[in-house]
Amino acid sequence: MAVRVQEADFDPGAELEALAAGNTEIGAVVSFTGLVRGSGGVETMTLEHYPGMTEKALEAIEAEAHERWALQASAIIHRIGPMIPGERIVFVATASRHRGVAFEAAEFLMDYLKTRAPFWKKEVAADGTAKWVDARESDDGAAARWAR
Amino acid sequence: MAVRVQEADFDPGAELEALAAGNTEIGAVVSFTGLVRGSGGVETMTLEHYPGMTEKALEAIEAEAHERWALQASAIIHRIGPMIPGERIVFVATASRHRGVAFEAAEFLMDYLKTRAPFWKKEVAADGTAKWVDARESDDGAAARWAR
Amino acid sequence: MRVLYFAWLRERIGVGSEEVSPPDGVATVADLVAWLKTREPRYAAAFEDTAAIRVALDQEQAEFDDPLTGVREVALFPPVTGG
Amino acid sequence: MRVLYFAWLRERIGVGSEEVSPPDGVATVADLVAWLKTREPRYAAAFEDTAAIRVALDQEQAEFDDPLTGVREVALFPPVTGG
Repeated sequence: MAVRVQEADFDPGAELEALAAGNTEIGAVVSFTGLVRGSGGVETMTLEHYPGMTEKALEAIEAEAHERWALQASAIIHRIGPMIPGERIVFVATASRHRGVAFEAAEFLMDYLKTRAPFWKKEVAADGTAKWVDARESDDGAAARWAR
Repeated sequence: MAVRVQEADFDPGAELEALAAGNTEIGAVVSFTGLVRGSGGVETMTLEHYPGMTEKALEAIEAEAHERWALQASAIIHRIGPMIPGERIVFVATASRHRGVAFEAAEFLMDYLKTRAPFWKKEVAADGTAKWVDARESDDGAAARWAR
Repeated sequence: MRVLYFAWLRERIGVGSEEVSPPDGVATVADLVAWLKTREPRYAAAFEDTAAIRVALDQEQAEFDDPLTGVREVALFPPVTGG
Repeated sequence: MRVLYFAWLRERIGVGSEEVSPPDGVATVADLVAWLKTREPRYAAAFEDTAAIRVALDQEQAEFDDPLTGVREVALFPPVTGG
């Protein structure tokens, strides 16, 4: 288990390599990488967060995934600060014996991260217009399917 | 769209990088990496395939995923020949605007690959015992959920 | 008690955090927000639609009717949009 | 007509591929397998449980009752286990 909140970019290949290293019980590794989209004329995207709570929230989400599924390993990385279209924002990865578990747990991590981790996106367009991104109802719906 | 069948290992990080390069419509990239598990005393795993049909089958599976989902890009890599526990066997990746589509399409690719692409696994244990891996009913079940 | 504001709530109120001493009778998050709204027009404007506001108490997700007893840090913010 | 065998079917039959000239009356995949079984004991043994055998005609997934008309390459193999 590992959670990181950082301004710097990260290397998905190195993260995937580290996740599975030395554990030959792992048969399946799933990763999700979120990128800044350039649609709507977005020039920069800034990620604000709640220092202190962010790490706790991500650790709680990760711990819940390990309670629900037989995971061999997992990782969550979320960047903060300014980014441009094409840049990586977020990365989650899960490792398990079989693929069904790895896929489900990775979706769960993203759905919960999207609705429970204190991050806020602000987009600035080429003309200087700034706009806080609205929460998507579809994200609430995606998170609700894991309720129990 | 890209399909490769090869003896050589591959670099998931480089594949992910190439998948999303230059397309800022992509907001979500999902990858699956399958590894050789060492459970049951497996010392080597050999992948046999049907040259000629393999590539066609993988291309058909990938084309069907693009028909069903709005994908910006995808990749399938499958290794053949002998491998040891911990080595990468297979890689699929999908890229789309939103994460739901990328996750679903990646699961679809794996479920169809597992049941429709002509590969066969043979395990050799430390004591020299060789055994062809049996098809798993759960793989048929996973593939069946995409029927339409 | 320290109160933190994030995203557009922080921008509208003009500060990211402040120490406040609410009067007796402010027992829940809802009470606190109602009291903040009485302080200055910018608070009233920022909290106009409380349905759009989420809260954390001592860095744990919470609800508007949760009590403030023993709480040292209250964070108020719009729905999260990371990932 | 070329017939290909894979995995344990290849091992049991002892060859990976061969040219065969089935007699008139061999119209479907099922007919072909039935005819192969009459050739030698190793074929009869390999095809003992045809429920465990899959087929591709000219490199496309097919069924046992599909006709062989115009087919140049028949592949017989156990259920696939890649991925």
